[in-house]
Amino acid sequence: MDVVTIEGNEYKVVAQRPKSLTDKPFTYCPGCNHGTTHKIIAEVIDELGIQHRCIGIASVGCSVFSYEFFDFDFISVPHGRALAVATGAKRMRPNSVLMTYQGDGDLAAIGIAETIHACNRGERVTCIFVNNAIYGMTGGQMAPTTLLGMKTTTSPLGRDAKRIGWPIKMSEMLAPLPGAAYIARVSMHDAKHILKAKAAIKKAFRAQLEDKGFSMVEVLSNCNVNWHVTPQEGVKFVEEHMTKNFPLGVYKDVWEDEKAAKQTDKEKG
Amino acid sequence: MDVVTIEGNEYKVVAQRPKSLTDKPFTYCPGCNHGTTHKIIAEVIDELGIQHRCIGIASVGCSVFSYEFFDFDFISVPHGRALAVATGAKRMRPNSVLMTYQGDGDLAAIGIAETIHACNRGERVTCIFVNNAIYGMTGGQMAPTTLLGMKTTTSPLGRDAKRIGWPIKMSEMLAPLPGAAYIARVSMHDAKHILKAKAAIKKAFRAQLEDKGFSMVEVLSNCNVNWHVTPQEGVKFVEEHMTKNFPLGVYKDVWEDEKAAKQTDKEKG
Amino acid sequence: MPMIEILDDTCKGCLLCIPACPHELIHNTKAKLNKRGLYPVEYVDPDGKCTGCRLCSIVCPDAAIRVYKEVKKKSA
Amino acid sequence: MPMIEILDDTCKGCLLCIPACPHELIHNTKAKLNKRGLYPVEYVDPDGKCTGCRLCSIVCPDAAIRVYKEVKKKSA
Amino acid sequence: MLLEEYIFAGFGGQGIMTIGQIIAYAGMLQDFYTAWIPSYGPESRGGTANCNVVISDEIIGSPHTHHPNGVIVMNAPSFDKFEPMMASGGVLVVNTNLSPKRSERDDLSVVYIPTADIAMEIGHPVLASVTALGAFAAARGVFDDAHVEKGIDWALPARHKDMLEMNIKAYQEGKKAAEAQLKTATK
Amino acid sequence: MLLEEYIFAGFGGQGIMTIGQIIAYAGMLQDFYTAWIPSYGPESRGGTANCNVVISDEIIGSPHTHHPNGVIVMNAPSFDKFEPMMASGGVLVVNTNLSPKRSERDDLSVVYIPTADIAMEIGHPVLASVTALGAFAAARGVFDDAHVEKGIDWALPARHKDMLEMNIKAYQEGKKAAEAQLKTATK
Amino acid sequence: MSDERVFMKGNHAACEGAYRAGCKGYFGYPITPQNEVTEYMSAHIWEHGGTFIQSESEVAAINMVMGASATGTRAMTSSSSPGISLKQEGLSYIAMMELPMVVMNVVRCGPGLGNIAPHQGDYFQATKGGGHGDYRLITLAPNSVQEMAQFVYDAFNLADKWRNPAMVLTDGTIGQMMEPVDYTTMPWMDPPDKSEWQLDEFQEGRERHVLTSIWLDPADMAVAHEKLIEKYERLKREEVRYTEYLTDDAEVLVVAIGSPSRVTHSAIRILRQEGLKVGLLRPITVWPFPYSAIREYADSKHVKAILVAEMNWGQMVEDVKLSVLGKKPLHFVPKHGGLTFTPEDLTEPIREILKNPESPNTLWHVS
Amino acid sequence: MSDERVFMKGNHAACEGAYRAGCKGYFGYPITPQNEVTEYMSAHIWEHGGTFIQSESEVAAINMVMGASATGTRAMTSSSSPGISLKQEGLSYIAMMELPMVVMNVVRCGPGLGNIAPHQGDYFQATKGGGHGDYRLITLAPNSVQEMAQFVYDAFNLADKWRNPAMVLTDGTIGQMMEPVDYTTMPWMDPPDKSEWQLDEFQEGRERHVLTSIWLDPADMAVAHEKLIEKYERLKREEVRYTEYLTDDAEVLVVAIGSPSRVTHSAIRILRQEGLKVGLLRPITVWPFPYSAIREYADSKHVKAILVAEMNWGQMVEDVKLSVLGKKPLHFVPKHGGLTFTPEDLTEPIREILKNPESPNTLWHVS
Ligand SMILES: Cc1ncc(C[n+]2csc(CCOP(=O)(O)OP(=O)(O)O)c2C)c(N)n1
Ligand SMILES: Cc1ncc(C[n+]2csc(CCOP(=O)(O)OP(=O)(O)O)c2C)c(N)n1
Ligand code: SF4
Ligand code: SF4
Ligand code: SF4
Ligand code: SF4
Ligand code: SF4
Ligand code: SF4
Ligand SMILES: [Mg+2]
Ligand SMILES: [Mg+2]
Repeated sequence: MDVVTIEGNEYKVVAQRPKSLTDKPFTYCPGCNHGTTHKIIAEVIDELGIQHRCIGIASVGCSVFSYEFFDFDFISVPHGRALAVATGAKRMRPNSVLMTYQGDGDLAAIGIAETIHACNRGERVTCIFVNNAIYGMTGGQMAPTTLLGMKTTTSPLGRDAKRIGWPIKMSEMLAPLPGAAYIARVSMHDAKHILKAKAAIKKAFRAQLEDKGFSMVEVLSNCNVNWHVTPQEGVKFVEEHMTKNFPLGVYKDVWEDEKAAKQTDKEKG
Repeated sequence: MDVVTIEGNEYKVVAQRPKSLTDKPFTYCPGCNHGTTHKIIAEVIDELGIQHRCIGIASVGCSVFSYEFFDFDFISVPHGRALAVATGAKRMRPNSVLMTYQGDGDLAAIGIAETIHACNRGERVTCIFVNNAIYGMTGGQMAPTTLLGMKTTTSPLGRDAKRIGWPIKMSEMLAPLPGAAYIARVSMHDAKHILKAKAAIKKAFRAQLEDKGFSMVEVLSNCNVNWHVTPQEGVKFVEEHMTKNFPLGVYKDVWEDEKAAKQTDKEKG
Repeated sequence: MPMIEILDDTCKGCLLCIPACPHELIHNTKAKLNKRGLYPVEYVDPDGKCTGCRLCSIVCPDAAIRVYKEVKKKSA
Repeated sequence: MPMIEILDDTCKGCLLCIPACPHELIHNTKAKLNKRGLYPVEYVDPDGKCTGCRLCSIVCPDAAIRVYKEVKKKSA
Repeated sequence: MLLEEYIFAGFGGQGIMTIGQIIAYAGMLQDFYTAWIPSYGPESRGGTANCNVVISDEIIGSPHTHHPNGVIVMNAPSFDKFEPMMASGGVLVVNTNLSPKRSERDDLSVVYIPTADIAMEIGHPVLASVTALGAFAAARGVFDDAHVEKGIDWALPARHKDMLEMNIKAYQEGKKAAEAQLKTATK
Repeated sequence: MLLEEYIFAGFGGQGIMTIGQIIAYAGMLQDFYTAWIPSYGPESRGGTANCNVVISDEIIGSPHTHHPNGVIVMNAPSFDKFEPMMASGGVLVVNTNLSPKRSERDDLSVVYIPTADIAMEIGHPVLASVTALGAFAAARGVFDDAHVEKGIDWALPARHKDMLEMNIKAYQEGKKAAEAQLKTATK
Repeated sequence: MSDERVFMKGNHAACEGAYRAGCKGYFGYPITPQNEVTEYMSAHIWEHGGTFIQSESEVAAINMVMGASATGTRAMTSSSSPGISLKQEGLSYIAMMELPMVVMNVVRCGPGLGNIAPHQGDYFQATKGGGHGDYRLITLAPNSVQEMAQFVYDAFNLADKWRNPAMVLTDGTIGQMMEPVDYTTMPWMDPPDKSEWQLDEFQEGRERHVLTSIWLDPADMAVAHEKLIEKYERLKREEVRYTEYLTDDAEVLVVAIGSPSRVTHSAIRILRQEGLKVGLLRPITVWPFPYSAIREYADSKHVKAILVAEMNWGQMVEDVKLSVLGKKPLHFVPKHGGLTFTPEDLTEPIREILKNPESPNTLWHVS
Repeated sequence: MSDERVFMKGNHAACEGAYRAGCKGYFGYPITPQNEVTEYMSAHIWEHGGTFIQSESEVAAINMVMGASATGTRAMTSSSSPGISLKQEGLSYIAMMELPMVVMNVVRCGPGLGNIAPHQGDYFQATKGGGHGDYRLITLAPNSVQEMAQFVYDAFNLADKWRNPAMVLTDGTIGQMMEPVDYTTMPWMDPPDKSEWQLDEFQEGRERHVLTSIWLDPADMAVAHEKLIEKYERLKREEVRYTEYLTDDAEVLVVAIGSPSRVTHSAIRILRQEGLKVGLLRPITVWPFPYSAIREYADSKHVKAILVAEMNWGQMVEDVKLSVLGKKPLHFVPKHGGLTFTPEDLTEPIREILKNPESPNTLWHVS
């Protein structure tokens, strides 16, 4: 841990910008949880000591420039195809640690086929899925995860299930696939939940490092700007509405399953 | 019912080619359940009296020429996109009855995004999904539904989960989506099951006619030719192996759900 | 008496109807080639055992079996 | 005594850290514009109440808060 | 030949796009050819937003301008970016609330307006941009108030029509503030 | 100049493709240019399957042939389709087990072989096509047995190498049957 | 809306053109710089009795339009470059099935993700067939907000007239800018009757309708091909459209479309003031392309050289070369990266060409 | 495999060429007429230390190849026409990121589903950029089974040499046919070192590697564009390949690729026997295209006319026209629907052209 001297006193720095981030300030809007998510991912990577084994896949969305913020090898890929690209890279370099960073439009709309099939194949990659219930980058259009009644630039009267369907729950959809090793949904709305999110992300990388299969962490995030609220109102909305529609929790945990299986074996045996 | 005179006696015809089929003989391989499925669909359409309201969507697979066999309006569309096409047509002509007829490659591989999103939007269309665990038309490649261990031309040593994932269970995946009105898995392996399948298909069309939402019947079928067995061995394989991996049953029934909801209301009220 | 008819040129000789008939009335005789160059099955029911149960027809993928039932003569 | 530092030019003035601090040590003073043209928040802790709990830093989307803890002097 | 080429710039959400549209609309009412175009970045995130306006009595070629003769800057980064690009003789309006610098060019006519302060006085921070527009109209002197005010009406969404009067007030206050400065300057 | 152009046709799964490849392979061993191409329909379903073989002492243009001088038909629809296309002087082998018709052309040399019967006698229905090939080789007279037999060996997948002798037997029986007929014909 | 001029964005005007043409279905996926289309459609198409779906992807969108058009209704989609690439398979099917529909490409800068600035890198894709097989889109290239509305309107009519997909090919500048629009040339209309082939409910008596693009037998497919080709040849004879500006005496003929054609206009004004004889031929249809019109200028006495200005590495210039066939020197001025032309980008080289028609600085070469 | 000749299918030989070039990743989706590639790869690539995935779609496949190539390994995909249309967005990204990789298109008959017979309707898509933006694929056109292996092998080398995607463009006939192949010209090789840019594990000390296709600022993007363009211009100077057959004295020069070029060979043999002077120029690279080579013939004294034979409505003939530039009459003989040429299809018109070089029956026109 870094130690600095301030006004004659020695201090250790107990919180600062993690090493796996570059020095470039985030270009996200003030209060945007993309930043928070970047930060905890980088902390996890620092803690696991895998910075130089990581290959990041930047998807198209507000995080399109994530490759400028994370300090390891990166590729920026077509909208929705991050998990296909990750598959190709991981199969060629099984020792690399593959991370995709994707928004809800990217992962659940245009890229849902790639998402489901990568998970079903049990690709050893880690997917960070930032669900902010909207298309941030393009200016606030409806996402597959937009809540019912929510107004967006393409659902100006609020999302109406009969016309345009229901918010899609990706964690619930993927968890039953046998290729999934770890699937969790976390939230960014306060410090406690951010810490939980970090723990989940660490587990997701561990699933990859231990060759268990596909891992995904769905991160409920704000997009104040396109929700037309302040950052504080934004995280409040995440807490009050997003988590109600998208229940937090671990949807698949291969270690728990293995334990349970062993238990059953023992009981049987 | 038709009445004919044979050797002086009057007979009524109690089983014959349904009206909603053209006279063109099927070009499927001997014993192929695509034919069986066509037949019962046509019977259902006859019984519901909707032949001239139907628009069929022929997908790409062995059934690519289904439009030559069904006697109503039809369009042949790109591989995997049947449900997107059906969506466009149904939205423009809500009084038409839309049917897609799709194989497992078409619906669960290249077209899985269109499948999930059409279901999630609750499109009022009926999807007949012929799951024969293989790509029939192109000569027997692995399908997303190919069973573990099954040899195909692209999994010559048998499907190996670790390399290429697990057989995908579409009915289970779609049923939890709120847009789904009726989802059932049926089998073609004997007369009893064929009759059940027919009942399910009828319900699926009813879901559309009653504007309930998306309906799909997954039909477990043989492909003797690419399984390299006789038709009889084929249907046996469906009975013994396919139904074990893909359990038969009704996965979503909007009428049952409505009944249950009413019941709960009553109990509460 | 009920009976069935195999449409010879439609039948593809897949043989699925044979085990479907509870009375074993359908046979793979290979007696003739049809115009597709395939051997249609044959319905052989000298004792009139057919019940018109339609099971054979239901399993036929090619709708190659017609099932007939005698029309009940009204009080003749 | 623990303390924090707001990196003025990194801070975007989102104000998320303010409710995060249990001791209300961070304030939206709008005292100065940073070089992005935004108002960074200010850390005001005259009484040394900061516990170094890091909650402010955890919620900061821009990693604009450094948290320091004094190094325990070994038996000095 | 009339050829007006403007850039209005600031943060996204400051109303910069709208005042550009208003002035272009006023130009149309005055029977000029008129075109407006935004800098359409990944709009909502960081940086400056700006729009270009071209008004002419001949068919307009490019709606983009590289040497504007009229500029409004609502924040500091915009000042830094656009002030140097301006054509000689142009008019520059600076929002002093968020852009403290002074122009060192002597070939421009510059007015410094605390638009946020004026807007708050009238009653709503969102009026800052229209205040700036008032100042700009005064300094540029090409537009009839009646046309600009029609433009303000046109630009206000139905649900905000109750704000029309406040907007016109802000426009007028901006004008006044500029006129005062310009008078001083010419004195 | 040598220019052999063949079509071998029948149901899918009858081994038609393989015998085409065997004869093309034999051609290669005899140092000819040689090409084989299937009619690659939605293969497995209905109708007839066929392949084209071209063997020449000059570079081969198209591997497709429209006027073959050698044809094997293993079923009736193939007879109907390809017999009329044949070049004058060509050799036609007809599998009488599934193709009962007789050719009415007098410019062809035709042999009628009950290939399924012969195959069953030898021990396996799958041998019908090689039997037909034997008849064809006899009638066409371009190939050394040694080369064709090498071709048969090459075409047999490793897991079926135990069938090699039976295949060669079938080839020879087909040859014999054809030779007998040809002798009668020339008598 | 009244017949007065309204001040609108190009992307919005395109929607208004569609409404007036009787478009009842819009299916699309957001992408800059044409998000306004998706947004405007989602807000307003209902007022015109139509339906909007934000599809799960561009691939889904083009196939939804396929379904909608198959029922005989007017339907469209729009996107920008990467999204248009994803529609190529669908367009190929639609063309072979002879389904009328409209697709708009508000081109951004590629390849890849590129950026969202205006560009013209998709000219080849639009005009030579980006999808597989021999097919063509009737392709109109607006250069103003007025034309955005008008050409979408026209595209629907051409599409129905020819039973062929039509594309409106424009660039980010035209989509994003606002200008006055006058809708009097676009009366509200009912689309033509398509009951002869559309998929719909029907009464006993009519033949069933089948739309397909597969003919397994090459001989049958060849018939289908030849029918298509005959249509295309007729289109080439009957539907070529272009405008001319001061071309009668032009010594340098500029050929440009989209926003560069506007800048060309400015450049020509400047040069004419200097007494220099420069004119503009602007193709309206880039497919079918006005080969003969340009060739006539190449054959004319007054034209000394021809210049093409494109925001790309040289695409339309190949079509111009196919017109000019070496009869006059052909020059090319490109603009890369999403940068836009200024009049000076054109006046400079044109002055030089007038001095030396073979001026090597801008001379175009293919090989 | 020994260095003896083996008798193989074109699609299989392509795989063997890939293995010898050190290809370690194949990602693809089945489609006729190139299913054999998917099948052969799934069976054999493991023996060469590689990996096969049958992807969920063609879109996924091209993106898997993107990922694989990004790590510095040699990887490929293949498909046929509709599947290639779906890869256009991915190809555009790959080109802009300058990732070397190989894609093979065994063209079938389009548009739409069309049929599975051989065709050449995807020439424009391959050579002019079917995806969005200005990019080019190095495109090789084999006409034999031997070349299927060789050109895939060469494509990998060219792709790495130029850091550019390369396409092998062939037709169903060449993919499906079997011929003898000799692999001695394709020694087993290790791909070149790409540690300078590849994504991989690394030690403290090396800079991180980033692959991207986005430059938000047009000025930056313009730099990226110009770098690409410069590369393409060099490619055009350095990599044009073609073969000639009896062209030295030819009065009619035929230009053809793929299976039609084989039939042309036969036709020329027939005509030469009649004493008629006919030759064949067969482009090996269709991008970069041998414009100058053809132009030299157009300029030559002996050539009286040029004829292009394509299995389409006329695509490569436009490139030939750009070479010939009206210097000699240009003729075109098409074949539609998946029908294949016979030698008579060519001998007839050539005889006629020799009599009358302006023979109107086959004269090509663009406008
Ligand atoms: C093929 C394609 N289609 C559409 C787009 C435009 N586009 C860019 S980002 C985006 C959606 C972003 O939403 P999301 O994935 O939720 O990320 P967020 O910005 O909300 O973080 C879209 C539609 C594109 N770049 N490429
Ligand atoms: C875009 C595209 N990719 C691939 C194909 C080739 N193709 C045709 S049918 C098919 C798969 C058929 O399998 P399935 O959907 O399971 O239907 P089945 O034949 O088994 O009934 C494929 C891959 C195609 N026509 N289009
Ligand atoms: S638009 Fe929304 S998601 Fe994007 S950076 Fe801004 S707040 Fe974050
Ligand atoms: S290949 Fe299989 S699915 Fe296709 S028709 Fe034959 S048996 Fe049926
Ligand atoms: S109807 Fe029943 S009894 Fe009669 S033949 Fe058929 S299966 Fe047998
Ligand atoms: S089931 Fe039908 S097709 Fe099969 S053998 Fe019986 S009658 Fe013939
Ligand atoms: S570290 Fe804890 S106590 Fe100190 S300022 Fe931050 S939140 Fe407050
Ligand atoms: S959370 Fe960070 S960026 Fe936001 S106000 Fe606090 S220090 Fe500034
Ligand atoms: Mg989002
Ligand atoms: Mg299948």
